[in-house]
Amino acid sequence: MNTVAQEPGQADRTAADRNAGVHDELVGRGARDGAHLFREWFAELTHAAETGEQSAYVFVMGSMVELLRTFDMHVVFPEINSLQTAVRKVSDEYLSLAEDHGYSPDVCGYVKADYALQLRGGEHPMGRIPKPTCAVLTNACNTYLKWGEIWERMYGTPVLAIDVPGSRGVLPYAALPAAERERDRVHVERQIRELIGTLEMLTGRAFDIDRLREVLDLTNRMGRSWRRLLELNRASPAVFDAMLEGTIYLGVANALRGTPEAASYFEDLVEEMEYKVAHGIGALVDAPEKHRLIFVGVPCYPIFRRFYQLFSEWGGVFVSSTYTWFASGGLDDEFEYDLTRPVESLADGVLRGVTRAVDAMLFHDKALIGAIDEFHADGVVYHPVKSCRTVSTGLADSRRAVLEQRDALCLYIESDMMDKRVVSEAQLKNRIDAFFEGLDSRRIRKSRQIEDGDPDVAAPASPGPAANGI
Amino acid sequence: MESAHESRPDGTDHVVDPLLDVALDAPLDAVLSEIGDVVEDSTFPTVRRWRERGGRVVGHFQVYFPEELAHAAGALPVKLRGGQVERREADSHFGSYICSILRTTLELGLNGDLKPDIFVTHPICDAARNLAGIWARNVDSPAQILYLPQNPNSAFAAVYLEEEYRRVLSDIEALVGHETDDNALRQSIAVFNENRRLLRELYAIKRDRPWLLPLHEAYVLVALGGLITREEHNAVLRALLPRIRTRDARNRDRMRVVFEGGFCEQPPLDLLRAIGEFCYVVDDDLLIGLRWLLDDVSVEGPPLARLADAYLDHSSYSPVQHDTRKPKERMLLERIRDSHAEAAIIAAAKMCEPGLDEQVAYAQALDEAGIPYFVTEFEEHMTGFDHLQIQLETFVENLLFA
Amino acid sequence: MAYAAGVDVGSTQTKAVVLDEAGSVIGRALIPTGANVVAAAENAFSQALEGQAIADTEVGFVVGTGYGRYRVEFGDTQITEIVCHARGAAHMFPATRTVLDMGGQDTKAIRIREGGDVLDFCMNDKCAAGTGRFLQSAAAALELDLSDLGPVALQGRRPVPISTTCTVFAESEVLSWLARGKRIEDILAGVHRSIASRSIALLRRVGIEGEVTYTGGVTRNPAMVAVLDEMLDLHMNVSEESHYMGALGAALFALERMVKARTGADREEVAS
Amino acid sequence: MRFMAGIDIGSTYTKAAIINDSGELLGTGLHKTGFRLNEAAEAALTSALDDSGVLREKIAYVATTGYGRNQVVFRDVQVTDLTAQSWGSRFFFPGTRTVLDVGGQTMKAMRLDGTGKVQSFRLNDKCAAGTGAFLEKTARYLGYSIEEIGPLAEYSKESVPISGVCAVFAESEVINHVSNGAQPADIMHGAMISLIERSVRLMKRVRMEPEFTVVGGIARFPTMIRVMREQLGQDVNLPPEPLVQLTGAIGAALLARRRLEKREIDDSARDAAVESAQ
Repeated sequence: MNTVAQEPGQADRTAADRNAGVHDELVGRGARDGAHLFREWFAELTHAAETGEQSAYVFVMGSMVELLRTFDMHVVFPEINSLQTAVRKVSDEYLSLAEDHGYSPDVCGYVKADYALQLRGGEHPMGRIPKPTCAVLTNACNTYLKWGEIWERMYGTPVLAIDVPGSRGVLPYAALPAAERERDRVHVERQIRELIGTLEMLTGRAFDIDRLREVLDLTNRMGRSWRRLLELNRASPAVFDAMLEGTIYLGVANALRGTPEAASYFEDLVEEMEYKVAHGIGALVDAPEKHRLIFVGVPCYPIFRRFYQLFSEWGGVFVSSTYTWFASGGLDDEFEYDLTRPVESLADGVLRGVTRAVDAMLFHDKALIGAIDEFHADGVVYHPVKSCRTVSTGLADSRRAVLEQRDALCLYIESDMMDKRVVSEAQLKNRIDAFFEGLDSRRIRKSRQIEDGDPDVAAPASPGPAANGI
Repeated sequence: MESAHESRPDGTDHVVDPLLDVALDAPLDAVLSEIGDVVEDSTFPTVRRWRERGGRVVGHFQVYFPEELAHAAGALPVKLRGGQVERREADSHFGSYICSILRTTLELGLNGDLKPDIFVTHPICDAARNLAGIWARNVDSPAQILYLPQNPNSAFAAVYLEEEYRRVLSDIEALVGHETDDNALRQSIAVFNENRRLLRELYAIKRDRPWLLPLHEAYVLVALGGLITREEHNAVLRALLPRIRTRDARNRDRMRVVFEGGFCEQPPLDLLRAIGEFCYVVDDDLLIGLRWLLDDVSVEGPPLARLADAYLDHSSYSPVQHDTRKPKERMLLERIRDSHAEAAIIAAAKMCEPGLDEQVAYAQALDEAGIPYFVTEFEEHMTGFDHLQIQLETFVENLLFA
Repeated sequence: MAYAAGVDVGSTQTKAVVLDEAGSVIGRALIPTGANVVAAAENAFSQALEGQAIADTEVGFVVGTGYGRYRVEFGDTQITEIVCHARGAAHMFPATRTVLDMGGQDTKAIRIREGGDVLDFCMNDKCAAGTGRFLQSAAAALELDLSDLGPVALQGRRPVPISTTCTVFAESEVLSWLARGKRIEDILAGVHRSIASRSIALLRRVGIEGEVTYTGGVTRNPAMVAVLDEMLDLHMNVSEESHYMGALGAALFALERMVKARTGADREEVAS
Repeated sequence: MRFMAGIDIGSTYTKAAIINDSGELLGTGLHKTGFRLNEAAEAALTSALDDSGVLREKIAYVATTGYGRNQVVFRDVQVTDLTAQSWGSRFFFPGTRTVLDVGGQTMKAMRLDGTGKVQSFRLNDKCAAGTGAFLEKTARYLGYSIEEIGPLAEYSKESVPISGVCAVFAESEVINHVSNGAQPADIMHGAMISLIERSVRLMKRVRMEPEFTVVGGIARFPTMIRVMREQLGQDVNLPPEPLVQLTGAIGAALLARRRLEKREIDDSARDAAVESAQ
């Protein structure tokens, strides 16, 4: 495997003959612009909240953002609102408020944070969130439905559910007979046409199919860049951390899907990453890439930076994250909307997006094995969360399957994406340290197996103590 | 087993070889406690007997499955609801925050005690849907997801569900090796209509004369239906309901309560017993899947379409179905009103997202309606009930000492 | 003559092991960790050297492990107890491929290669349910000495089902069974069974292979060993020194570092 | 003159209280519980009798409470801690509307109506995260006795946020904080705040109303009561120091008196009460 860390000096050498100007302009631009776009988006939402413009609540898996844009509705992602409260270290305020109203500590933290957000009149660390004119959701996650019922009860919000059938259990969805998949697509299309009717009523305006074409085209553009972006991280060293930066990019991809801003943002991002690949600029700033990891699940937002450091300080980089697959609304799929038949194609896109997401849970092991090979990963980190049965139920089992088929070290750590009460940093660090000690020792064993063992491997360039000893 | 063998006018419940090895003419208390043992027996004797006769088993996970399909094909539909089994294997397949019924259902599949010839789950609970993938990786009997619609308010839901029923039926047909026709399906619907009628009678007893039928006894009588053929279940109910009605039991001063929260994972019998000692449970949602269809299903017209309509339009409610026509908190208030209950126990299985979410809306509705209630959590394998007991006692005391 | 040492600062006990260059144990100590973690590490270390004609300056390398590993202020480096237990077990029982360590707040299942490389490991995650601490609470509830727990439990014929595994509620569950008139030995048998089944879930998660070596303080509890053997249907390696396994592993690493240091290949430990 | 006894059989101590017809407290007794519950109850009652100078045969009615309430053979009636603590709280503070009972492992919140009837109540989940045990373990780990907790936290400059993780994991969390140079006083303070936050959440769940009365082990820590006053922005009643452990027993005794009166007024009082509630 070519995952052996590059020699320390290398990055510096390339740095020498690098045009500082271009470098400073490009490197880190994605993070900067992403944060900027995000702030702008929340500013718009705040404005909508104040002026009472119509907004639709949608979810990352199977969001029909494109359709809602054609009705010029603001789109609100309750999942993003909730995780932002954790990233900004106030989720506990929201969770407590919801639990004061009877929510169990064991249920989804996203739901609870949003419930509290509604009680607080949309007050949010990023601004103010408008009330829902309607909620558009799928059964990709049934908790979406329980969630929708909250607004239904609070405001009488119409909860417009699209029922998206998926895999029938034994085989990934794609393996179903074409006739069955077409039957599903038609079912989704019929519901979308019902949805269009409802939206026309709610907004008092007629559906404009050409507008839908434009929006779908923008998503197509963004999708191309998105796939290229993920693919670029196969480089060694990897050019971004899929768990840290990847999550920022994912936020933009979901929130601004179907806008010109997003389409060009990701084209710029690809430019940045291609530059980094060309100049061997890795994701880790102050340490060489030592271990290539795949992240499985949802990040630990309450200590997001620290969580990242627990890995990066050992030279671990997340080259890929399942989050950027199942939560990307199908962008990872080689699929583009057919602009000659937008509605039919939208139905197809929703069906593919949701079934891919659900399959990412049901047949997790299959997807991972592929990624381990493509990204030359030597470790997989499973992070099931208390909050989410949709993504967490199958992880312990898929881990067993992966271990049987690949010689990768798999770390299994449980905490939560919202609730710091179940995030015990000492416990996490202990497990993560042991994980890297194991990776280091296996690294050395491997290099010993190779007759002409690369000295740099055994040499203590590693921050890990075990590397020197075992 | 005389009463079980006796043929009935409608000819739907002539039981040749009963699966239930219990003498129904024995003293009633003894019969009911033996049935209780059968229901709690995690080696599933009735299913074993069915197998020994070469019968095929369709195992379906809670909440609802159209058992008529399996019945018409000549297979035994078995309700998978976990069980009182030592978890030796299953826990290593799950993380910490997963409900017990998933664990024990997989355990039974792994240890072979209840490994159906086909396993059918549904997508209406995220954990239950994921069980399909885990089952497929670890148990050598095919796993299957029946797509019960989550948009029952769509004009196309029924059409779609009918096609799903047809798809699952053809899988079952492949399993048993022969086709079924509409007449067979209508026959089955008739048998189940009779079963639904008898279960309604049973619940009428709970409601009108609860002292005749303690919670745990009513429960095992219903649960038995998920373990034997419906013809036999009908026969058992026919034999026992009259004897229960004429049972010699005293009406005690007890609170009339509704137990809500038993739609999927089931509380242990001892817990139901404990509740029964403090109050009369006059209605509940225990094993609601077996009582999901509220009215008779028409035997006219295309049977699968009729069954699909019934699931969507003539059905009970549960936290795992979102239907704008059935706001759950309002349905609960109706259940309390119709059963003349004075209080409610709002339970949920530990780690059950839908159940726990629903508790909030239920509690708020009950507060507004001024109906006393308490909220609690249970687990199918729990052994100590002091938590629940102390709450029930406090409940009762404050009527006593008022 | 130079020596190497390992100090394992656990949540309840602190252990130290001193090795000579030949790798044979020449001193060891076990003391309660108590409040002052730093002092505990120092005391265990000096106790391990007691009666030896060795000045602590002769100890060329010290590895700290356990939760308090960063509090071993005289330590040269730190290694997690997961890796140390694996190493110690592989040293004591070379055919070991699976290690079960039952500690104060952790239970660890570790799968290893020959020599002790960690292939995979799993630990109790959500809480300390099913760890050794559960036994302490049970003992406290029954006013029994921890060391009597096992022998009494072995008398149990009809183990009662223990559903609570929360170490804190162990006490009240045990007492409520007493209140319901159950016999102490049956209750304790149940307690051991419930802890064992938790550990077994972890073992199955990493997959049980080759010889299983049992480490940690609870190894001195005959009932726990018996229940695990019975439920796993195999015979685990247990030794008198099993509860020193973490410190031993740490000392073995220390010895290696010392040798390496001589060849000048060692470097600063920069982690965290 | 007749007398009534209330006995509270807790997991560590068994407490007894004797009152007279007019509800005056005459004597109290305390005895280690162990696991022979009936004997513990007997012993506690005896010392209460000695304390009050009342003769055993003068006791007309005995009510038991606590986890051993059903194991006392000579009881006339048993009641739960929730009911007993509510009545005990009203004995000291008649205006009590919300009662918080925090022991080592359990947390209970009750809301009472004007007559002392428990209208709504909540128990903590069967997980010790953030209960008293969490606090004790943190203290023990820092090397302080329970008694020292209060004074220690007084020295706190700023509190270290301690998340309510598993009570046992608290230890590794503490090591972590100490390693990062946090002061024991601040850690202790943080642990207290997380415990109080939990209690207040429980009270909110029963839709608390003033007056608030706090009973159980927590009442022994003035610091915590101060933190609670801050969090509630309300005053909080505390039973007088010497009787702080006896609220349950006293409440039980008062309920015994109530039962006795009822029985004398009308034997079918119980049925009447139930019907009136139907």
